[in-house]
Amino acid sequence: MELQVVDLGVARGGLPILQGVSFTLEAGQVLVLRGPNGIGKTTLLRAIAGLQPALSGHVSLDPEAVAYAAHADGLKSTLSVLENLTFWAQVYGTTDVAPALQAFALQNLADRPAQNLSAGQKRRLGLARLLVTGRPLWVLDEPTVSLDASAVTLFADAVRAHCARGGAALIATHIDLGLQSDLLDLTPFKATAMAQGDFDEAFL
Amino acid sequence: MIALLIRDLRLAIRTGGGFGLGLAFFLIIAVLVPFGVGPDSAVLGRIAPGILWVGALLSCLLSLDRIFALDFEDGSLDLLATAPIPLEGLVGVKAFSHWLTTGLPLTLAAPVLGLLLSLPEPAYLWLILSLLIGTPALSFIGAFGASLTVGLKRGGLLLSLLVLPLYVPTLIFGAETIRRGAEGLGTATPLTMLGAITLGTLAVLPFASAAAIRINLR
Amino acid sequence: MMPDLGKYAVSVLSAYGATLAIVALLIWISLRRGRKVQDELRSLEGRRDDA
Amino acid sequence: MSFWEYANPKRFMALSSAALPWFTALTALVLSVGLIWGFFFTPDDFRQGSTVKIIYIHVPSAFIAINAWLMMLVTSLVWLVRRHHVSALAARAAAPIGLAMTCIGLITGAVWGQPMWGTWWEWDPRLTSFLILGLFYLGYIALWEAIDDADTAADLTSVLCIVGSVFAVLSRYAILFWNQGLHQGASLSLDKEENVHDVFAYPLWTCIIGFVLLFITLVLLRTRTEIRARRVKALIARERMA
Repeated sequence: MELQVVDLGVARGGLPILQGVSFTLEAGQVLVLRGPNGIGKTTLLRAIAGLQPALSGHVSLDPEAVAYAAHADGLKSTLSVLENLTFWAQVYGTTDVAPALQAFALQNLADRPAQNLSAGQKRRLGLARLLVTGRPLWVLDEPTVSLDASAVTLFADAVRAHCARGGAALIATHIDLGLQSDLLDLTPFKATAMAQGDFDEAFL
Repeated sequence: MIALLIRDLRLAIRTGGGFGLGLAFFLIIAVLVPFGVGPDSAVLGRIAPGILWVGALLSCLLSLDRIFALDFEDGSLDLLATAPIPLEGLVGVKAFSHWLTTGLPLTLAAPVLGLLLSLPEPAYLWLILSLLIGTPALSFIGAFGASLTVGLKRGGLLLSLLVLPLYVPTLIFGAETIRRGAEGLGTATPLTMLGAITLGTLAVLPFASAAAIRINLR
Repeated sequence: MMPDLGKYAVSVLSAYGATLAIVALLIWISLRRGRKVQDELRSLEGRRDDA
Repeated sequence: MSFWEYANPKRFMALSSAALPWFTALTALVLSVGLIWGFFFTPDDFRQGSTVKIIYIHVPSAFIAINAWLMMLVTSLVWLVRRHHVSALAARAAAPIGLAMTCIGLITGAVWGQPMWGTWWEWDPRLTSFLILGLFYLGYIALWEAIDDADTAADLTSVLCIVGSVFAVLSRYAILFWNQGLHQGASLSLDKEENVHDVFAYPLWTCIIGFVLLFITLVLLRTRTEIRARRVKALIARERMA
């Protein structure tokens, strides 16, 4: 498992926002993306997860290796914690949800409908989904939003365990997770204006 | 994919919404029409095939925007798009579960409402048959419309406008089957056409819908 | 010069009238929007040149 | 030079700006000749009386209404395959013209039908098909208007256009099956026997050419507007980012 990003450029709303982004991520590594709001962290992560096409460059990665987690957790409010998690486990063809419940301290909430969870508990459930996917590369967009300090520790432990098993994680976050990680600041990759005379120059 | 189907059905049952609403709407139409047209059973019997098909179609329309919108709002659609289920399969499952929760109950309820509208006796078989064959097309066409409007805040009205002309052939052949059945004429042609449309939409539209969803997600 | 349209005069004339009205409306809308967008673009490009 | 060079917005703007005055003049000329010829200098039909003069607008507008959709289908495919923005914008520019022509076809048909068939509206296959075509245009235009992101809108309307075309053909057959109708057959065909008389045919052909020219002129004009609007949007977005 290796993620290789070469000279990647991405666009948001038809406008290029990042260009020339290159990095590699190998098994066992954590890479944290930094950069001011609006620089394009989310867009970059969506491009790597395969949700939107890249403007230029390429991402070499088996699409079957990515587990993506965004701002929204994709929880169904009328289903219980266990049902939500079991559904994702079935989608990814795994069966055992107990370790995931345990890792994020959700055992006692297992039968509670997701609509009765607090924001932090919902987030924990959303992150527990990563464990049942059984996929090696986690692509995470602001995973610690609305988590308290102890939950952040739980999350950091989960990432550490994941890397120890040969996984890797690409995380966009602003807080220090206390992880052994590489840092990539996206500010220098901000796209400059299009070159004049480009074919579709009139539109970009 | 079976897990997805089970989840969708479970959600439909727990939230109520889809199920009851469509059926209730169908009932309302069938009950209100006699008040508008008058109690003459000969007139009612003549227009019953059309009323039942239009009613089924409108009831179907009612719950279309829920097919993808809910999953889009809570982020499930993003996650499902990166899951190992092909998007085409996802659309198929979603449309199928929409049919199970609207088209199928409508088909089962239609004969009862046919009684209310004094539908002629020989037509009942064709009523059930045409709805059974035709309503899956309504769900799949509807899923296509829903996938086009999934990114829009207030897509409901636009969805109806987009789907309406697409429903015309199904409606024509469906109602025609019952009308011919009621008059004892041959129903083979409209029924075959209806089946052909359904099979065609089942085979092709999931691909168009998946393309539309991919465009909407990026 | 006006041809004798006989008893159908109203039909024929209203058909022509409606057509001319719709075409005129279409042309007017196209031209008006064209001009509006062009003005907008000019002011934007002008601002860019100043900067 | 490849044909696709015309899809470069800048080239398109330059070329269309040069061509537009010529097309405008030619349209005005051909259309006025055709309509004046048809309205003032053709005899009445022995059966339909003077209503036959409606043919000079009814048939050309119907012709454009159908072919505008075909043109949108082609340009949509070009956009999906080759991603030329001008192509998608041309489809967008053509839709309201198609809708207007559909309306003209329906109105003139109704006005014609009133004295001929004794009713304003008849659920005749052709009229019904046109009504459905009008709905397709409405949905297509509404989808363009509803979506903010220009590329997304272009993609989705293209998909709609393709699927809609298939269903439009289906509807046509369904409607034929549903009602055999009282509309007369095609007014012009290559088969001489069925043709309307030459006295009517020459001005009719002139009018059709005139309407085609009108369509081309309007599409050019509106595509130019759409390109400019697109550029305005891009510039505003770029300013906001900088």
